[in-house]
Amino acid sequence: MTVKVQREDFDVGAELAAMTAGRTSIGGVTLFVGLVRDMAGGEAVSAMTLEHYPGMTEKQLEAIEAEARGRWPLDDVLIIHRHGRLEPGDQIVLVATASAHRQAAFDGCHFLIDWLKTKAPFWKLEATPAGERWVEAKESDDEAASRWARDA
Amino acid sequence: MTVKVQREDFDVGAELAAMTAGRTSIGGVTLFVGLVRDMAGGEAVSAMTLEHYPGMTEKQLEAIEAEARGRWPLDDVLIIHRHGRLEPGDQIVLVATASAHRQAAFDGCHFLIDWLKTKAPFWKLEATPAGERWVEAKESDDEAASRWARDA
Amino acid sequence: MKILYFAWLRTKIGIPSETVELPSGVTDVGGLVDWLKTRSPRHAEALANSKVVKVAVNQEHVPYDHPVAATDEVALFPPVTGG
Amino acid sequence: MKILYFAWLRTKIGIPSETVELPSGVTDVGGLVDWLKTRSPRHAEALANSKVVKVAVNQEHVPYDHPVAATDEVALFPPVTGG
Repeated sequence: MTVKVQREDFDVGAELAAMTAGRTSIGGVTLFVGLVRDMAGGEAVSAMTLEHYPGMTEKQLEAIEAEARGRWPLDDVLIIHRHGRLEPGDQIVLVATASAHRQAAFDGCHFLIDWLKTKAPFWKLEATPAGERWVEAKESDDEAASRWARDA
Repeated sequence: MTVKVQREDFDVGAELAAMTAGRTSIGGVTLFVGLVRDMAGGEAVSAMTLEHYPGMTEKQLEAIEAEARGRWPLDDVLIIHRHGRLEPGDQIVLVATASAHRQAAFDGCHFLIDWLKTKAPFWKLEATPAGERWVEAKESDDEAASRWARDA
Repeated sequence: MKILYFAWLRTKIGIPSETVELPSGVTDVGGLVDWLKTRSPRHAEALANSKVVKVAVNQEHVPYDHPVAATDEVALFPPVTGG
Repeated sequence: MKILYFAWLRTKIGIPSETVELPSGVTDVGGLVDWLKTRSPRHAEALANSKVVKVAVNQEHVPYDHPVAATDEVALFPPVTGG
């Protein structure tokens, strides 16, 4: 149950090993690693700067992590989200969910990354050949997150 | 596009780095790491031996990997499956799918691990306090795999 | 009252934060945003379209009719774009 | 013809593989399995329940009416349990 918002890169293998060491009730871990792409909206991107709201970001990530644990039987959850200036190929985000059962690990991880990609308080500034531009919120991302809405 | 069936353990961080190095069109990688649990069917398990059919196993894994690439826009797929004697906490299987889009990476990875856990030609011998026993195929696993059946 | 600006609100207004004296009569977020617009032409331009100005009070997202008090930390930012 | 046994078929029969001379009259998988049962009591017991004896010919899963030929590699195994 760990949330980190940091400038530094992360080591997926080391994080996975730390999560599973000595915990033999875990049957599987689903991980998602988000990377900076060299293209966005059909345009070349040479760098991306992620701005966040220190304090609020961590609070929101901790709240959504708790929600995931409430919805699926997860032995552990790890979220690492970077901020600052990143270049194509750089790691942005890691979500890892451990469970006795793979379906729970998949659903929990998928839910978290859909939320992170749409609702997490980050703002992206992309550097393109035409200059720097702030990225606007996307409809398609909202749709991805909305599929996790609970039935009333 | 790699399939490995091997006795040796694998290094998830190194495999991920090799998959993504210099490939800046990849927006995300979904990974699933399967681990040996200390319990199965309510009984303690001290070790598990995975037997396979060398040649046929690789052929089938390559076929399902090709099917996943046909169904989702995946930039790369990696499957590593171990055989031989494994103990609780040991890594059994790694599936990693890279894509420009996270939904494709998730669906491809989920499809592959459901197939691997149910249809891959492996047989499990579990060591329990009551002795060694060959694991029988489970209904629930068949259901997990059947949800990927294509509509006619 | 501490006001924080993020993303293009920060770059348009030109400062990441400012401390203001809450004028009497300003009791909710909507009133606060309207009053902030009067502080400079840059404020006015940045805050012109309230559809794209989201507000958090004490690090919680709130609607424009949410009350504000002098001790609140108020953040203004565009819709989040996620990670 | 090369016959391979896996998992509990292997341990029940006691050998991982054997090379047999395909008798005339055996033309399909069902006939082959029936004939293999006659090779020893262990074969008979291991192969008694055809529901749990799956067959691959030349590394492809096949039904019991699939033809077999002298040069085939035939594998017999329980339902797979996955990884």
